[in-house]
Amino acid sequence: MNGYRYLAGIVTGSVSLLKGMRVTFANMVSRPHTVQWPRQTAPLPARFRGHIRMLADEETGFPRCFACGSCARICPSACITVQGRKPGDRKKKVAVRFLLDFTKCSLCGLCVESCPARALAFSRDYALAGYRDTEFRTMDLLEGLASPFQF
Amino acid sequence: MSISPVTIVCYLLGISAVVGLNAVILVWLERKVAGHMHFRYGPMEVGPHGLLQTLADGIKLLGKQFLVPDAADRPLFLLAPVVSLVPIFVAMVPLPLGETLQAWELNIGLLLVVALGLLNTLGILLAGWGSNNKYALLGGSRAVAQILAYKIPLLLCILTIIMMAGSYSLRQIALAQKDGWYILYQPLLFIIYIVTITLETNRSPFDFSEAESELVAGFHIEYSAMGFSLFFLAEYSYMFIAAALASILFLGGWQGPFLPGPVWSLLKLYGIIFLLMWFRWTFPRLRIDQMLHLGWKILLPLALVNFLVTAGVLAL
Amino acid sequence: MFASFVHTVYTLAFATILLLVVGGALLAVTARNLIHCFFGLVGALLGVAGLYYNLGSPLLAVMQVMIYIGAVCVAIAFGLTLTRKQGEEGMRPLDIKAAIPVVLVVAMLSATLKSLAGREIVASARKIDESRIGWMLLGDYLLPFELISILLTVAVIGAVTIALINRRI
Amino acid sequence: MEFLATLPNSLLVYVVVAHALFAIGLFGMLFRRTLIGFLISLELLLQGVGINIMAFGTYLVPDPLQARISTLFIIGIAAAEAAVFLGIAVAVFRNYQTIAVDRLIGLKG
Repeated sequence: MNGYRYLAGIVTGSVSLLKGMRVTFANMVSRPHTVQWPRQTAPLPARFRGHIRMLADEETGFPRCFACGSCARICPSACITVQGRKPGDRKKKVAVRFLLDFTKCSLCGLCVESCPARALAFSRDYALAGYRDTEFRTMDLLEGLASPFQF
Repeated sequence: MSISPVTIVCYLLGISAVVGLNAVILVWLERKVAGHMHFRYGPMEVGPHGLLQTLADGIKLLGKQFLVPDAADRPLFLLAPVVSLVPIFVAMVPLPLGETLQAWELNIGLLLVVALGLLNTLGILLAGWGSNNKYALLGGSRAVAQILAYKIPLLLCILTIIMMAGSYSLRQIALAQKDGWYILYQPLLFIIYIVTITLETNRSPFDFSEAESELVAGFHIEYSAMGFSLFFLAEYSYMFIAAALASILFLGGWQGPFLPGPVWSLLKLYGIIFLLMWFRWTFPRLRIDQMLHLGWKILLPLALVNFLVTAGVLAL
Repeated sequence: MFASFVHTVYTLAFATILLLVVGGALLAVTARNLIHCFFGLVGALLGVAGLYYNLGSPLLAVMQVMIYIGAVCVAIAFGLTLTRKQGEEGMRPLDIKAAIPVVLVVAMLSATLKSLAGREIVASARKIDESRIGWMLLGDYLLPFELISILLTVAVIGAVTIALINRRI
Repeated sequence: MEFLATLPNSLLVYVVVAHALFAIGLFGMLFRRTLIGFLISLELLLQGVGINIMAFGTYLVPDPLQARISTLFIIGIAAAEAAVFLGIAVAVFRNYQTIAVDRLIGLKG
């Protein structure tokens, strides 16, 4: 009886090993799931959250932000700094500085939701790289946008 | 002393080329097989499909610094990679890879290869003790416990084949399989042999002396740069020798239809190496007591029974 | 030209083997650390295999490597790992007993050389057909051969039994 | 150099080396402290015997195969002896927690 168990153990063990080998062989001949970045890129999910970015007004091209500061107030990590100024000919303030400390940001999205002007959105920028941390400690979100203040 | 100097130099160069090229190809193949079994590609960047990746890595390793730990036993530490590499060059000598492709036809070639295969453990032991590191020492001790468990079944396998072929010469053994490969007569023995060479070459699921997840890197934990690459070279060369032996003992060596001999040799050999890689990326590592159980209580009785039955059949 | 070069290499190789044997043996006996002793022994055994080969017996050389280095040395290494303890290595202080092996061996050597002086050397080291060894083992030497196998079996069983005495686990 | 060239094929060299090994082995048996040290010395001693037999058998006897068989037997017996010796060493270590010969004084009156 013991001998039978011994032999049966060997046989069932071998069979289970063969099953495992079949699985890995099937894996090997099937298509790899990897995407060869940067030559290929995987499609980003529709609601991907990169760092926040400033939206521009369609008409003027100026930033939509009027520096109310609600984003800076609601931010749990206190990583947003906003300064605004009133241009002479308009009633609303316009942001002149909008700095994001991305080293602290946890991408919670409260700023995006709280913005009354709907000026903030998530970017789709995922391949961030830099040489030093200061590049991400003070990210200037107004960069590249037109400004009403010409210096 | 009648061998001409040109022949000696040619064979030395040839064996060195086989050792080096084989390691380059096997490292690449291993990474490719591993990758594809994980739904990955493996190396793709250097050369077509990453073929030159190993060369790039080798050059990188050459440029690195070879560190000897302060507490290490310096002579043993330095000797270990050499001890594990040198026997390979001797063990390659009697291996026939083709009808005429053989450095030296030796009538005890099989014994020589098996005896030198044992020196591998000695290199591991030296490295383990020389490093003065507890993980390395554990790796070395495990290698010793391991060799005791697998050597007897391995020798029994070889003995059975010797009995069937009636010769210790690798060439004669291959030639004896002209009409039928021994794997057809001895399928069980082939399985036992494959398991024991997996044990002998220290490969997963039996890589106890290396065991990344338990011993970090086991016996070669303290080795950097060239020392590390020599161990790598030795490991893959031992795989080559073990697989070559398997192809000669069970698959008729270089014999096969249509293709020339060396091609058949390499096909069979790399087929067996692929099998070993397949094992490595499929099976989890055993516990050491499970390995001892496998060696002493399963492989040994099976090999013994097989040996006795074969002897009985041959005597009839 | 080439022949003399080969001969020089051969002679140097032989001298290296002799050095390996004697140096390894000295290391094996005098080293403080048992591990060094062990590797000295391995070196000496490898050298002895070389000597056997040089005496025209590749079979014995290979058997020497296989049995001594593959089995005996591995067993010793196993024993070392099982019984390792610091501070018990090295040698005892030398005393008058050190003269015993010297005197004994000098006496033996002189006796041997004296008796050798009269004899003529009938043959030199040469390659001979060793395949007859197998037939001899199963013919004239069958009894010692079988006795050895019985001895080995008994020794292995005995070793296991002794090692299991008072096992605590 | 002339002397060196004749080395590999002279009986004398083998005899001297064999005796040297025997002496070294005996010396080790007398002065090593531990059982494993004993075993190592014992192996060296047996090697001396083996070389001697092989050398005499090769140079002085018409049929050298007998010497080879004797040496094979020595190798086999050495393997058996090593197994027993290690068994004893392990058992001793288990009971005394040491393999130093000086402390194995359980049989002392």
